[in-house]
Amino acid sequence: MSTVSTITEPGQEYPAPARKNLLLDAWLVLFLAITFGTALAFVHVKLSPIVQANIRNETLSLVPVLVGSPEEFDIQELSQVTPSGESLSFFHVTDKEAKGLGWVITASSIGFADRIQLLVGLDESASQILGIRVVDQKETPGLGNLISDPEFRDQFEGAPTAKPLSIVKSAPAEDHQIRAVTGATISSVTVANAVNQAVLNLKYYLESNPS
Amino acid sequence: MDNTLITILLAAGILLVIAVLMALILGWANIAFHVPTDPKITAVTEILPGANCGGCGFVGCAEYAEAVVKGKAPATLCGPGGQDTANKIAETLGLSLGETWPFKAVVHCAATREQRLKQTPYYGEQTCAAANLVPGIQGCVYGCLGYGDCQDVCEYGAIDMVDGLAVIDVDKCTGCRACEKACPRGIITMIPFKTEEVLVVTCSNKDKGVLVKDVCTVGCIGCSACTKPSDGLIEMINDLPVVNYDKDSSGIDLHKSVEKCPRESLVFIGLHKDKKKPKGEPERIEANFATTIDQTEWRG
Amino acid sequence: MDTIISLFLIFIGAALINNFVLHYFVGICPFIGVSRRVDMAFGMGCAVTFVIAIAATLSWTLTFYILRPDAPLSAWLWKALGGNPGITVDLSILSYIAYIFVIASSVQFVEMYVKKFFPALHRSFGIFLPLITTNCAILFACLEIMKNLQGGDQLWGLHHALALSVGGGIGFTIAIVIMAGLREELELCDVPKALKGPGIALLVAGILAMAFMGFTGVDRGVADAIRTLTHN
Amino acid sequence: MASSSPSPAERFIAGILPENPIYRQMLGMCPTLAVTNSLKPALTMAIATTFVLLCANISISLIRPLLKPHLRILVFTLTIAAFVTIADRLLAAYLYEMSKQLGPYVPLIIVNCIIISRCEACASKQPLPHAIADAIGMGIGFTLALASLGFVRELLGMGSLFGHQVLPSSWPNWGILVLPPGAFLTLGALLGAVNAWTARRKARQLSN
Repeated sequence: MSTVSTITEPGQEYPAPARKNLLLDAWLVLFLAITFGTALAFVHVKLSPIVQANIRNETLSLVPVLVGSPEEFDIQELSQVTPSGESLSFFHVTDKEAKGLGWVITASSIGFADRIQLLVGLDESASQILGIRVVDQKETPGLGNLISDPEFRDQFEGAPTAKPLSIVKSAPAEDHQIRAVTGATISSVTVANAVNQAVLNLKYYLESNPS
Repeated sequence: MDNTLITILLAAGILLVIAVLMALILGWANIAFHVPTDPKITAVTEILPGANCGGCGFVGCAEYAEAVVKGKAPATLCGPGGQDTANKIAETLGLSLGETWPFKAVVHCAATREQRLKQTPYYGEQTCAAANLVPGIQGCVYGCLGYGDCQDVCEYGAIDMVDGLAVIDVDKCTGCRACEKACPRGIITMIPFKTEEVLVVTCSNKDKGVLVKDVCTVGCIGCSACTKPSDGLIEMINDLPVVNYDKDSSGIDLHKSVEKCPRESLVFIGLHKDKKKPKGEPERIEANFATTIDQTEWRG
Repeated sequence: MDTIISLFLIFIGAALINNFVLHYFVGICPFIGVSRRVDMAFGMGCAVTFVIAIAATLSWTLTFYILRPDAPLSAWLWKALGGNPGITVDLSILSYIAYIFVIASSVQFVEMYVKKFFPALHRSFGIFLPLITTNCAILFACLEIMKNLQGGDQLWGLHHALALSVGGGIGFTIAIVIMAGLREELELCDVPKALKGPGIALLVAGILAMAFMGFTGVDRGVADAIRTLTHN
Repeated sequence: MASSSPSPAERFIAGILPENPIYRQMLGMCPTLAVTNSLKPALTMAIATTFVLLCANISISLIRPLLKPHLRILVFTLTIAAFVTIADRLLAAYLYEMSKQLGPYVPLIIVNCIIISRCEACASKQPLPHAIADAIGMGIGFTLALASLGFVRELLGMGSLFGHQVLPSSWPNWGILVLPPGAFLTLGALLGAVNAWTARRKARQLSN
């Protein structure tokens, strides 16, 4: 390579940049920082209540559905620390006379692709599952994501909790058996395990708070 | 105090603190870590958008700026900046760079299909890139294959295939280098057209004369007869004459070298601005030789 | 042990299974733009990995102490200014601006530092640094870290943030180097004129993404194996 | 780009097809690939981007006399980041489902090269009407590109449009198109189609 370039000669000295007042130089950036900070704080104050309500409603709107859609109900939000140290939040649904209608618990487990999040509805004594809903999942479209379909999820309705649920690949013979989604055994097993864990968590809560 | 007011104060305050911190650190670093750089590169970098999108094929605006200043890239590659940026760069560098020469492509082979010997019939894919992989397709392993890969990539219609040989019309050639990259045998290079006519070696065969005569009727036999009248402008490297385009050729009559050549391996290629003018004494373009921008290893 | 397994899962997840480029589509611009030569692609990958780790560290610190809901520093300031103690302070609305500030300045700082003290290193991969400011992969890593500091069961520690960012950077490097290798070969192919350049690159990337889908589930398998081994 | 100084109308037209940000300039590829597996998120994303582009172009055009060359990119990103945050919160407040689905890709608008390159190439040099026309033109071009991708991927991948089944149920859904690789494949194929179409049109113009 014969480079005959007279533009950058190695020995040539270029002056260092002059020492300027940096903050004065960047006044526009600083001014914008203040302006945007103020503007965003306004947006936050105005919109964050709506956003918070959206997040809560997402779960709360599903809660009554999972305990058999009663016409009148109250929802109590409770929390409990499990033996494994997790802090759980769950919902106790009661009618107007404070008579218990059932429980709704959040459950989650790592599925095939990412974490699967569920809501599990149980009856008052935690002896029967009333229904489940998949809140969030990123399983493979066309296979794993069928766990959200009514076909799979309706199998859980009415299942007893005396024995842990198990997944089978053919038509289920017993109450506690759930038929897997074809081609998505791992996703199905994850859902069943998460439900089982939720049942255990609720039972533990009921034992430690006998009232 | 009111909660809203405090939120605003906190938000604005924290952003301000971050901004001030960053400005101070960067300002200090700018002076403490100062490395002397060519002000021209800095100037061009400042003209460029600084989006560092990579669209020009260089990694970031600064590298592109360096390439432009060093003459390794045209000033027109910046997509986001568009024509305005290109004009500004040209303006900035035009003032400081002085004159440059147009670089044009030349083919270092002069053998038409009939003049290349020992050919075998080839029915494969009709591209040079494919044909080049077939051993024994023709006797000369250095010369033009004639399937026109260079013609295909030329967007300016400057290349014609004449009797199985690529011929470049220097008037149409813009020096974009597409053909240089396309040729699998690397026999197209860019040379600076400092004069109206430029001496070009039209053979790339590095073998000894006996072997060359076996495979080609016009190729260079490495007799070095051309070097003597050239006053050191032509040197023999690997049995091929190499023209040093960096040297000032004024005062050297290169036509004598062409006359001495027993084959047809040295020719003048000219910018045919005035086609009626008889070939002979080429007119010189006056230019400042000190600012030559040299880009590749010239093979002459 | 559990911490190590969870770090491992985050790392493998970011590097292979949910590869930043081929699954989340972040950093596509350099992936298509700077993938013509393997050496350049590798330099770019190294630079991204380096910057992503720095940006992750800074943004984790910023988020954990100031920007997340109920962050210690902002909660203290809130109290000091006499705010209502019943309200959770949440400055996460500032996070996008703050991250972009941090990324832009740290990239510039690192570039100046490397240029001054490691000129050889700067020549080989420093030139890629300014290109990174607008690389979505960095901001994406910051956003993932922020997502895991918003509350919930377990807040991410700095080690989790680093596992994610270094994994993501390595995943980016793997993807862009493979892509560059493929494109070097593509140069010799007779591509239909309309698909030349980015068109064929995107199709190749599609096939590459399909191949990377094969990694799904690898993390679980390996984690299970580690668990079984350590139990025995 | 037209030579001297195009009028607002010319800038508007240029953004839609001749200088389409996706098919011509290959800018802003992340959202193009990531959120186009169906039409609805694709259009939401396009509208959010257009909103940010418009706001950023207006602000930059207004403060353009104050810009300093070495700090201008920082000012651009700062402005864009602020508007993106606002767009993000608006989505979360009024279109919560969409905001959840788009996830991190809304904040990633900040580093979308389209916006920064429009701020640089147009807004920082042109008066307000030009900047607005440019932003809307580019926004429509971006929307068209995203919509075309979303259309192909949702129609062939799920047999539906906007979530409504349109193809007969016997259509074997091309699941791969909804998955990440499908994004690359579809964009590559569409890009080839657009190039082929332009080449043919150019050839016809030349022959006339």
